[in-house]
Amino acid sequence: MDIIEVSIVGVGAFLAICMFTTLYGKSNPLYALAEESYIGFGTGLTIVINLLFIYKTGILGIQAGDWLLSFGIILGIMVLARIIPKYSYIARVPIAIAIGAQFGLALRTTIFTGFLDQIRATIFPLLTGDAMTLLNRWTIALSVIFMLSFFFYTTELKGPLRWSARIGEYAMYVAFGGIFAQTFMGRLSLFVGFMQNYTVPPWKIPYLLGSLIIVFAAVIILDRAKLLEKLTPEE
Amino acid sequence: MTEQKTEKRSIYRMLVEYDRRIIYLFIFVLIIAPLMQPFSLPIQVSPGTMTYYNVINGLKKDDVVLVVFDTEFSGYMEIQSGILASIKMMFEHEVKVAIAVSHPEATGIPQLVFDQLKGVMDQHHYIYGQNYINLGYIFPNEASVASTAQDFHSIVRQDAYGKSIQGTFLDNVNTWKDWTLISDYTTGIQSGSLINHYGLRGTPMIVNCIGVMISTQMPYVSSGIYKALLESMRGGAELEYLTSSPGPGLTAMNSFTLGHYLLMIAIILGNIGYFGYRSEMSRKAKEER
Amino acid sequence: MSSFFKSKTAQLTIMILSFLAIFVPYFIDVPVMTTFSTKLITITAIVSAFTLLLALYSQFRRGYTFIQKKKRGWIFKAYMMISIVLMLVFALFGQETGPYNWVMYAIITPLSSVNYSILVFYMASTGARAFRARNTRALLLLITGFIVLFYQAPLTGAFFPQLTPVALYFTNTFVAAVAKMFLISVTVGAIVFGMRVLMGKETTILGFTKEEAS
Amino acid sequence: MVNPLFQVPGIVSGRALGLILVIVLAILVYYYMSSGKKIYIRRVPGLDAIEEAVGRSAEMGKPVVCSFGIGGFTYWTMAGLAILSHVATLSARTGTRLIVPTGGSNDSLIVRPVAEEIVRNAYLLEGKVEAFDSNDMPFMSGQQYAYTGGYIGILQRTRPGSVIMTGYHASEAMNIAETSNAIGAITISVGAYISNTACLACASDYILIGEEAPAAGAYLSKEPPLRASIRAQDIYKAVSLILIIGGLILMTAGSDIVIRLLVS
Repeated sequence: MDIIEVSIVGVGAFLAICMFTTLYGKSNPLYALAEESYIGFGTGLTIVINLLFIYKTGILGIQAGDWLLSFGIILGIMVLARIIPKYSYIARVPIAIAIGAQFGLALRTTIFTGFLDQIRATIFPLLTGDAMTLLNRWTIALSVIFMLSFFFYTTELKGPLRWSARIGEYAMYVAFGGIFAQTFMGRLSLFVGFMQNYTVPPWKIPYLLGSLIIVFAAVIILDRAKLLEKLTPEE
Repeated sequence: MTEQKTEKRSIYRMLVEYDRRIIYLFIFVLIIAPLMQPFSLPIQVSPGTMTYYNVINGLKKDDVVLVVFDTEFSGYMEIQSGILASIKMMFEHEVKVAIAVSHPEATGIPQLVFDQLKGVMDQHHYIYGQNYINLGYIFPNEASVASTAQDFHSIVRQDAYGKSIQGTFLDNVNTWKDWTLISDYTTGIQSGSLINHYGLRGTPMIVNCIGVMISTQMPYVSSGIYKALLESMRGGAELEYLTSSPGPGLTAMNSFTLGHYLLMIAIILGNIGYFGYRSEMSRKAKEER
Repeated sequence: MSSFFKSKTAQLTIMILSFLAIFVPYFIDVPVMTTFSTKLITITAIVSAFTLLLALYSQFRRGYTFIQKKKRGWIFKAYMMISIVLMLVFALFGQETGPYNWVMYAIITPLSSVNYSILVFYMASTGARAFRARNTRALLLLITGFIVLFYQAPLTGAFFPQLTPVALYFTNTFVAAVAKMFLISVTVGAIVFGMRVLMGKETTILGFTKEEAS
Repeated sequence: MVNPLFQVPGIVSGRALGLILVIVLAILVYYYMSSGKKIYIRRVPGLDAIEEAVGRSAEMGKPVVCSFGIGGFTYWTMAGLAILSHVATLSARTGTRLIVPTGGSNDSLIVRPVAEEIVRNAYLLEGKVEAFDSNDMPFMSGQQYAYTGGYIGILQRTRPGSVIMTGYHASEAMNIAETSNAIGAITISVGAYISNTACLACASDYILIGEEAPAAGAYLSKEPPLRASIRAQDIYKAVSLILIIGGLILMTAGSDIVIRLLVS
């Protein structure tokens, strides 16, 4: 390990634990330090990425003979007119183009992925297969049907529809329980993975534990001394 | 007698209205401790992992695979076991691998993977440009994914290190048809776009997603767009187990077990507290009446 | 000229044309249109990249206001603004190595990981609070949640494999069904919403005032 | 691979039915909007709660935090902007401070100026343009979790009375919802995908599920033609129901005709 690696681990662990102080439930200056570091350097990163994108895709593309891309640059510059209130209307054209294009991109596939494919995936033979397959298929088919009936907004839920909607709603909560558990597993993996980053190899452990103790001790002491509020930035 | 009653009541109430920081503290301790002092507990391989294993096992020499690190660095922490085990398998099958990333934080991941798999790569004579390539951050948005599916070289001209990709094995790749498989490691940044522009057109895809996405991604498995899905770190650990290459996944499994059991205990206590407190309140209301 | 830019009809027309340029070639096979749609997508991505400068302008203006008014903790805002500039300077020395790379690994990746992994704490406290059998819905939530949690702990599978089919039953059926239903519902909602936008009925989202819209 | 039931010349293979469905839906929407019919719509508690949430913040003298997500111009974001416009109007009317955190992804950069215009216009229409402060729409970088960190920081420092998350919020929605719950704010959120929905349903006071978000603009506008367009959604859900039930019966009887129709 060299000094750079140590500094990466040390600073990283310290700032990470500062960010964890949000769990303490009160705003504090150490959290603000981590927050502004991230926003600041994160914005820097966003700038670099976008400028590189403009350069690599736009400028290099135009140089390679793709002259249509120069419209991207022109429209991009037009967007900047928003900064001057008097001319801000100029920015509306590129924005309208972008809205139309992005919206078109989002909507053109959704009828397949979100509608036809989902219906297709719910159609299967209900009488062939082993017991487990049949149980699964019947459950899926009935759940989808009942759940869909819960989602009728312009029809009053009366009579049989009321019952099927009720069953659909219950089936939805059964599903939510399972999804919650799956999601919990995911979050747990993230946290474990993150901690592994600071426990393997073992030389990193002191930096993690040291930051943990120092940062939380500082927050608790500042809180007891009623200094937390005074040192936290205003919004 | 009265004293005992008061004490009992306060316990129920405490279980309902506790400071949430207590749970936070327990999680910290129960997860970090086993990582510092690893011990091994047994595990079981799930059917989904088996299918995933079989898909990669079915790859042949010189098949062309697009590996997408569709994740932030934090997501990588969760699925790195799956990434390492899968790519190791691909290298063992001598498949040509192009790595693309869809988040700036992921740009460093390919190098981390190459470093860790150096042994296998040397063993199977992997040469940069001929057998594998790191394309870098080529998928910043859906537009870029769409363009690569239609005309790959119109948008990707350089690799991650700024070198031209001409003369590499990617010369034979022009559209979505030219990939044998897309292997997506995802927190969901561009997975939807990859489905729209590759999967739906017919490029075979497999995915290793983070836990939170499993339920969102399952419909694509049942509709056949994904050939297989590897679930979160747990799936990664199972793949490590199947390929007999223990790594970060298997060591994390103890914290995993403890974390789950902790939440279950918290739920049980919460319910005991809830019902105890409720019956206490109704008893109290009766007495007052 | 300015009245053209300001008119709602002009903007709506531009938006619809741009929408159709992307939407139609996906269905109708005309190679020229497909090529153009790909280009248009790239062009909008470039435009989008430019809007960063607007955000940046607003960020600096906000920071400057804080400092000018000497609001409590203004020093944090000053630090934030300096770090933006620093990151840009670092990028000049190259991205694969040097200070830029250091910032990526010492600041950005750990902080990103924290905000992501901290969710386990929030999930646990939410779970402990919401999984109480208050009514039928909560009871159902509790039962499946509990079974799946128990199954997911790797140790359980080794000692109590009988639970696996039960947990998989829930995740392969109810969870799969709700995901399908959800997608169907969202899709029809989205397309109908899209139609309202294209017919010029959802004007607020284009940033028009009511007067301009009428 | 299943053979499609029919093909239309000139239309990309496998996309004809999709195109037909979109066109028919467009016609239905147009029909319902111009028919002048008054249509029954079930209450959506999540949308009705917005007024109460802003009102409560106003009474308590606390700000309202409302975000439009981190996505580009997708239907989520655009529906979120419609809700934002409503919230901004209510805030302007009640004199409540409105904070709109922005940023969170590269795609959302272009949404920001539009959102700013929407909020400003809402204040303008209420005759309170001087109360609009663009500094209350802080940009917190194009990084998702920097945005999250900043959002949480704002919540803990300003302790708002209500937090309304609209548009496409990914995992950060849980960070925000749980912090919001901890500080005692009314939390209204949108479940943009299913795992998000399940968790937010546990953590928030109100949640908009499925199509409730895209329908928000029409629902909140209280204009009968717009609301009538929601009828078209129900018709399509009925169509999907018929296709599923019919498909299941026919498939069980050994015919894959519905599947072939769906891939046409």
